Amino acid sequence: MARSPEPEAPATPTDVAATDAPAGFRVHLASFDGPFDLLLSLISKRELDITEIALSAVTDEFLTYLRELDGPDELEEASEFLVVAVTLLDWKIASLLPQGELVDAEDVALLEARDLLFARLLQYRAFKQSSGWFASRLEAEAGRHARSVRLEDRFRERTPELRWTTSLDDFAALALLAFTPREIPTVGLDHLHAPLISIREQAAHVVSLLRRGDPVTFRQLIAGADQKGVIVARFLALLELYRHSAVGFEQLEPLGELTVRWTAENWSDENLVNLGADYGQ
Amino acid sequence: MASETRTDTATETAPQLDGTDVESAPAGIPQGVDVARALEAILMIADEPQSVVGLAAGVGRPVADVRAALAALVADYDGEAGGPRRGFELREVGGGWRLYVRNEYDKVVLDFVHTQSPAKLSQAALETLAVIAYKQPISRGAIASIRAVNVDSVVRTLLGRGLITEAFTDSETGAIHYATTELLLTQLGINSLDELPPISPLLDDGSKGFDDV
Amino acid sequence: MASETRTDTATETAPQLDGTDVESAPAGIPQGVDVARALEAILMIADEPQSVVGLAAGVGRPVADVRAALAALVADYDGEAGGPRRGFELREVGGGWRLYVRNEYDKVVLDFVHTQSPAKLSQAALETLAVIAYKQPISRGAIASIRAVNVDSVVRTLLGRGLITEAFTDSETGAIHYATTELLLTQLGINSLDELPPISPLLDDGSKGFDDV
Repeated sequence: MARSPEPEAPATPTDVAATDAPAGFRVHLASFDGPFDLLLSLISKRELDITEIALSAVTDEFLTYLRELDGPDELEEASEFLVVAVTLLDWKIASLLPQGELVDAEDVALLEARDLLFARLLQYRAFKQSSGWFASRLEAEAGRHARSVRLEDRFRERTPELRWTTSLDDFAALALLAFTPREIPTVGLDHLHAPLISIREQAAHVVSLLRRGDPVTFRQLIAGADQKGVIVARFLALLELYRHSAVGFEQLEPLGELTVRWTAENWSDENLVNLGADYGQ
Repeated sequence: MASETRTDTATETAPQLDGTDVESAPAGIPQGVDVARALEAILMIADEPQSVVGLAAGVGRPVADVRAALAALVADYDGEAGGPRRGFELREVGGGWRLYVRNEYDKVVLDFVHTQSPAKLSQAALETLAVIAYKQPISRGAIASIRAVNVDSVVRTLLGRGLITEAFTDSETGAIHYATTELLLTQLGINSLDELPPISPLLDDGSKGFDDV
Repeated sequence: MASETRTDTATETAPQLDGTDVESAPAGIPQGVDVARALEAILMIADEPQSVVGLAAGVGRPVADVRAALAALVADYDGEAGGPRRGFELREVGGGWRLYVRNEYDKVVLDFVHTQSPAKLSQAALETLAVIAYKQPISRGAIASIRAVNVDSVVRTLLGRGLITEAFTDSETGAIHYATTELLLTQLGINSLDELPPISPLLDDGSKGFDDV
């Protein structure tokens, strides 16, 4: 498989600057041996299949590497690794999902999701690489010297007289204004998850079906659900009801049909009120 | 890119004085005085990059004349006008013109300057700065979704350094959008955002999906 | 990119004549480099008049050479060396050499300075002044972190207006700390800083975090 010949080998032709410190984190895996950055670039060029990389092995190696580091470097590398690892993980999940023929919209959505993650990885890399350009330019320019000298007295003395119009109280008010901590307002992310599906509402639906007494299969419970979110919410609702000892499960074989039975002895609909609170609903 | 607008408007709003108006223009230099000489006098006392428009207003001459005179001064100081290659040079940086010690003499002048260079930016700050530079104006939420981490403190650092500024606040979401400043251009030694190196072409494909996020 | 070209040329003509000499004489300029060019680089950024001895130490050349080079520069800028009579001149003032605006361009420069410094302080300048008044002595970095913007040019304005002054320079960080002047007290109509209206509650809370900055 793609063994890295030289750690210093340029990662991709799109490298803006040589940001890869030769002393950085290296990965040693069966299918790959080289710097972490190169691993990313190979994956992004699709020369290395993400499914062949054991993320847990990479993580273990990284933790070992971190133990030998000290101070701010460690924090920086650790947070960077987290960013990349999360992306890789997302991407890997998408890669592992079945890829049959593109028959239904759901499969297409999954493939799109995978491309989106792929794009995110590339985007992250692109900005990381360009930050190297910023660093080198900032450093180069910091060594330059612009003329910045005190205005000659003959000019300073003839600048227009300052017209001072601020009263003592106004001055204090200005100080108060300046010292007031500037809250950087936070942006709620709730709107990103619209439309919201309430676990509580879905639980009510599930309860109403189960309380009739007959066992119901999970397939029946989600019949008619037209959104993935609804299915997820009903599944979570079941888990919540199980926590309240309101339902029991029966599954004869792994991945087989899941049958749900109503087992609550004294259930009141008031129990529904707090249901799903852990999920922010 | 955003900077283009700046340059263009600058040219348009330039004072268009013709010779007869010089009397009424208090800032004008007398006829017969070389624009280049007046410009180098002004540049001698300026402590920030001076825009062509500001300089044109200062000497009371059309922008085109000032632009030509500046180009002549650059060549002059570079030793292309018969004189020596000076120990200083005229550079267009951060949207304006300013006198600098010529690169190869930076070491010589080191003992004579007392400016402390600001602390280096962290890798996180550099990456955030890169995101803002290429995607401005951009909200913190959008930066965070690209960087996949919380960027609040980094944004505060960049604001305090004057490298970015609040461009506008979205009236609907209340999200502040950030843009880079002229100071950043100056500190990068470039004159407009167009001079940023092209970012990976792959990004263009990838970024489409993120604008809506 | 424009800047790259500059760097390249710089490297080419860089004084790399004698590698060993560069190492051994950190302050000196290498053999073969024109003393006058190195001197004009230094003079370009020097705020105070520079003594001949100081300049000689800076370029690592005998005082006599430096004196001759200075005389040549004076003539050069005066237009006696074939070039134009510059908008600036090199003058010996109070035992030192400094670049000044040439007298005949005083009016142009003065007009320019007038447009640059309006009679009234801007809101940003007033707020920065208020911060300094209540938290003095305070470094520029600390002001910037309170105001969350870069305050360099505003501080320069306040210095130029004589409303603040450099109180001391931190020996460890090299950061200049600023304090207000008697002029500010006069403008505010008070006799001492004690008469500033208290804004303590907020200040106490807010200030804690800033001391470490």
